[in-house]
Amino acid sequence: MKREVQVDKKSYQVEYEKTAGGISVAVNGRCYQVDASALSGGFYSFLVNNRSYDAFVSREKESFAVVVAGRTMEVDFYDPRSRQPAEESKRSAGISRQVIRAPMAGRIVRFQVGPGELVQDGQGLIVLEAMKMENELKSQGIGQVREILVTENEVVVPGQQLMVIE
Amino acid sequence: MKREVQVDKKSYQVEYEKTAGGISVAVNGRCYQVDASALSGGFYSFLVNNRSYDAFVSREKESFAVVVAGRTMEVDFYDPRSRQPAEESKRSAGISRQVIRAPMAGRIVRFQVGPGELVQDGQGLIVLEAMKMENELKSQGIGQVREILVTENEVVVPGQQLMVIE
Amino acid sequence: MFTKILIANRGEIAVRIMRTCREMGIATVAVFSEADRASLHVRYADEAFCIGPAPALESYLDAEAILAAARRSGAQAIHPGYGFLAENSRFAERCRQAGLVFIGPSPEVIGQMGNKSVARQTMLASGVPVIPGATGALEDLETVRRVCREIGLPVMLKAAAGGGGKGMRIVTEENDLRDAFSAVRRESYASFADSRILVERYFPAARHIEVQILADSHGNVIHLFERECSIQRRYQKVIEECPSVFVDDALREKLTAAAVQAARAVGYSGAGTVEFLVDEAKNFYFLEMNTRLQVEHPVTELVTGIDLVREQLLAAAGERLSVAQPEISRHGCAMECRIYAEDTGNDYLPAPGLIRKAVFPEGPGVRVDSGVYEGWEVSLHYDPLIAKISVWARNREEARCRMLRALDECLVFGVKTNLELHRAMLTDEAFISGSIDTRFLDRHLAGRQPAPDNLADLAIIASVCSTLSSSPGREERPATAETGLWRMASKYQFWATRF
Amino acid sequence: MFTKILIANRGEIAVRIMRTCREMGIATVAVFSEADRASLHVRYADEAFCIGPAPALESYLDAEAILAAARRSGAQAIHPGYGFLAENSRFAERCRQAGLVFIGPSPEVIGQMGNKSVARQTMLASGVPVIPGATGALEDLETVRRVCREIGLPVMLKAAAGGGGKGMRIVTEENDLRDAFSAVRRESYASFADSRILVERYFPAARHIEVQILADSHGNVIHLFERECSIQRRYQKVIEECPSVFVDDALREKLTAAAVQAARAVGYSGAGTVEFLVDEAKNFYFLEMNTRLQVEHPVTELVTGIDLVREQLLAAAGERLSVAQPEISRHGCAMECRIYAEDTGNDYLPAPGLIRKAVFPEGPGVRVDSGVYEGWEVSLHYDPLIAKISVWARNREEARCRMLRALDECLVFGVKTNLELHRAMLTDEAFISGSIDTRFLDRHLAGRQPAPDNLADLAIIASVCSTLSSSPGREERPATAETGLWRMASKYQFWATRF
Repeated sequence: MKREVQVDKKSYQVEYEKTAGGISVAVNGRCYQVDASALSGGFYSFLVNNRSYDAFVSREKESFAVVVAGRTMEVDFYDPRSRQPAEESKRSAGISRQVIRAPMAGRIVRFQVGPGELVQDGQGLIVLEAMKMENELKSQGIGQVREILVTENEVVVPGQQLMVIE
Repeated sequence: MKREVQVDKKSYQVEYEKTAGGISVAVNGRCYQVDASALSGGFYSFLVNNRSYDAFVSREKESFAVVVAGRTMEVDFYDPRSRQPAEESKRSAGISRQVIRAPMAGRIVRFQVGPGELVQDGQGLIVLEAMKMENELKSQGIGQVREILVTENEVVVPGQQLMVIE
Repeated sequence: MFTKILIANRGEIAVRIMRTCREMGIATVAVFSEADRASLHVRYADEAFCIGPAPALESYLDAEAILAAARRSGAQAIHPGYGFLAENSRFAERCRQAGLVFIGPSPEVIGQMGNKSVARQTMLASGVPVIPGATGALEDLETVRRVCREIGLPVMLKAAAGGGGKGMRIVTEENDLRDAFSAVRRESYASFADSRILVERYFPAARHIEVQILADSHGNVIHLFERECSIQRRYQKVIEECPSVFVDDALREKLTAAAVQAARAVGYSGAGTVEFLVDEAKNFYFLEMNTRLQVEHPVTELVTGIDLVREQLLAAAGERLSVAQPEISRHGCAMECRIYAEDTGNDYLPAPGLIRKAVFPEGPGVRVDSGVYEGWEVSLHYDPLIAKISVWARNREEARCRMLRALDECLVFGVKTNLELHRAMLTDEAFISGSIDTRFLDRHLAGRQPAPDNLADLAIIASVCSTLSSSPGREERPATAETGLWRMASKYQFWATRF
Repeated sequence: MFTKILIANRGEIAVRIMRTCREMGIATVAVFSEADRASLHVRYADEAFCIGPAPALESYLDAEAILAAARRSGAQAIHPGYGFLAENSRFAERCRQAGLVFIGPSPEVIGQMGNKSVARQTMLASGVPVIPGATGALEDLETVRRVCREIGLPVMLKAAAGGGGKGMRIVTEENDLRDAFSAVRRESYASFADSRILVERYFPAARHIEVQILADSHGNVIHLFERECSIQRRYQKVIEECPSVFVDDALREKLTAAAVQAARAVGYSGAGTVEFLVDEAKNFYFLEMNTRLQVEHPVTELVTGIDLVREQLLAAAGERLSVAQPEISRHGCAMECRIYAEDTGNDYLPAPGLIRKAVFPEGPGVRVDSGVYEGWEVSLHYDPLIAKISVWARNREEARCRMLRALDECLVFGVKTNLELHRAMLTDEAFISGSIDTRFLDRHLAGRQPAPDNLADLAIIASVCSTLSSSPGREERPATAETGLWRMASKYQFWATRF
């Protein structure tokens, strides 16, 4: 099976098949003969050329979160014929639209920019209070404030859209 | 809901219903108002009159294995209208038939009694080798060896019937 | 000794206190907010009482609700843990009025030490050096501005009633003073219902070193050596160790003597910590006294063998400490890493969420104090501390290597954690050589690097295996339901092999 | 120091050895049988090689397969752990021939000490008291019978090449001699491929006390005090502690001196244990010397702070021990409980099976060495040790209470364990007072009592809750899929409360 796979947004060409001894996997031409053992609770034990690795895998459809050697990585499988990962296509089209989302639940203390204002990369946008601390949400690029979707003192949930910058 | 329940083979009359604050349970007339919280992985947290208990429950149909306060108990629910637990009915009928089963996998080293032989309570019947140790399986009562279901040197699986005594 | 006590706290510290109680045969009463019904401290306790809704002000900071639970349960004493009401003199006073023992120093001492400006004056009076700054708590911007000009920038603004890193701001330029002043007042009020402010000289490259003390009501005051707590983020400690590589015997002698003197001066009782800033020239300045158990107390327990909670209980019950100063020796080296649910790549923002997998280390020299379990949700309402991993070894380098080994055995999935950051810190040259100060984290650690190809390859291999071994949408299968898509674990063919 | 070693063992001891290797920067190579592909030691290792099918004779006892794995991996040394090939002088010799370092004493010393009759003679020659019995290994029943008449019943028959409690029988009546003789020969041959037998006087009420020693190739021989291991079942230890309540300073002096003398006499190198029987009058008799790491070594590590595996590696690499006798002190008290998968109600028969749930203790003074994980199957092929729970405290009573607390935090489900028995032992009056001997388990503990009503009621409540909260046939649900049949954990209504 041939797939294009992204690990933490970086693309890899992957080919794999089941074999008598386990699984054969090639990543960007690097070949691995894997003796894989599925343990319980999402854990896997791999032997690759007798090197032992332990992995924890959490799967949601074609997306995987994998913990190996203490590092958590996001792995995205997709079929190049059927779809493009959304973010990638936008990036390649040069569109830079930022949606500022709440990283955690909390209360909006105040805005540091207003509608229409130009913002710099790293500039503070919103102060969010959570866990008794004030936290500044910053711009990840240059743009203009298009929309403010919440109000001061509003209580927000994690992931809620707060502001759009284009 | 009214049920007859057995805990480690001892019978209890149980009545329970869901209430606004949790569950109401009566066991042999002892009433408990339970604030129950189902955690993940089979764990439960109970508050009974503010006393806190942690339990682990493993369920198979109407049978439960429950660990509370470090003690594992077998709990059997049954509907008195539909069926009697098999063992109970036999016990009450006075029938004493023993089926000696392998407590673990291993190899039959030798028999200490032969077919037709009378055996005493606690008498050694079979020597089973497992984990490099010889283990003597003993009779749990008086009887006569009716049947020997395995042979010397045979490798047996846990739970396998080895001998019948009546 | 008490036969039943209430623990007015939650999470790992509540469980840790209950562990000692259980070992001493003391029944434990937990209190919990509605958000904490399923929390570990409720499960661990002998009894548990709900004291209100999730916000701390309406539960863990609600003195009357806690006292009512204590009365209902018949508890004789209240252990406040750290945070919440631990350094609230009014609560200690209310316990006394209600006929309950507050496990800590007297309300008067808490008031004296808990209020930073009074503490400053007390220290000055007993000859302990203090940080240059305003002599009292300030309430208006103009006075703050004047003080800043006197002592010179940079300065630290902090809540007079504060502690635990909350309500603190560094000001390096006068233009930023107004905003910082407002923020500290707001945070201070939200956390402590007190908006007064202290202004002190800020030492950018100082070390944070503290001394653990214990005192009873029979006049015994002893110290249990120092803890080095310089590694901080957002003014909260993340790694602590004992002994400090920076403290030589001469400095240790001075620091511990100053701490004991400070405790004696106020008639201290129970466990307490005297915090010092130590500059590069080994000058030290009193920072504050925490009149409670510290988060990082395991470090001291590991090097001295003293159970600090046991000593707190003895002192609170009017008994004598179980040890005297000459019996206490420092044995080896201990280190603690605090594992937080936080986003280290985004200014250490707390990262609440469901803990879907949690594996903690075992083996020689490792101690784990966790307050979570698999399937439990880290709430946004409280401190996002998941667990404290502590190690003991004969010397610092062995402890460091042991901690790395222990961190390697850790796995927390479902929330972002600072585990990777801890690994990076412990392998940093400056950390290895002991050249750490309070800005270590800012200075020494670059952002998260992209996964190297060999790790990415393993992640891909793992995903491929997951694809082949399970149907989409399911991530965890009970062990018994595994099917043999390829060679499966523990499903070897017993009968195919010769016995 | 080595850069890579192979661990010729499995389970908890293999993982424990790898932990120290990881802390020392030494790469680890696991070997595993086909039954152990998914075992923890394979997961923990840096590399792993399959060495054969499940039966130990064809894998963990197959010296050539292990040496082949060592060659393929490039390991420079082999750590044998305990059991299997740990006391096999031929294997140590084969390692030497293959140019690999065997982490243990020389083949000659193993041969001398591992063979009980030679060990007896060696001890006699150096003036260490030995148990009355035959002077050499016996092979025929008639000689055994004659010796029995000489020394008087009861006697102990044991495998000359044995260890670890395997191949041992007590004979109290001459009629039983023939059966016991045959059984010991069979077990001995199966375990050690050697059917020779030792006959010794059996002391029914003796204590089993052993001394840990360490030696290097530079002539340093030191002891690390004693361990009391009197609590045994089927001749296998279940609880060990240090110090022994029975050993006073005078006896300790004699025991440790005898152990060091024994080690010096044979030119010992590495870690070893000299086992003694001590009778009620404090007479002591050499029992055997184990030329390897013991299961119960954590007890010694906890009271001395010495990592025994690290010292083994130093000695094997030709370096000096990292400590000298005067630097070693005994600090507090340690205790270990071995958690076995066994049926305590049925003569401690091993109880293999799938571990469906495993929760181990945490917190102050607790060390866990486990070799299992949830979803792993305890195999019938090997020792059914699940985990070792060890505690440290300042004195025995605090250690005992801490151990009880730790056991309370333990949960193992899926296989029968001796957890309940451990609780019963630790609360037994004779244990509390320290009046223990090798027959403690037989004398003091009645069978399992039926569940008291209050516990039965809780079990019923739990079952009712399970009935109400889930559909039949499912026992574990992922935390995210919980539904609100009644008040659910961590699903409180955040938005309904004031922030």
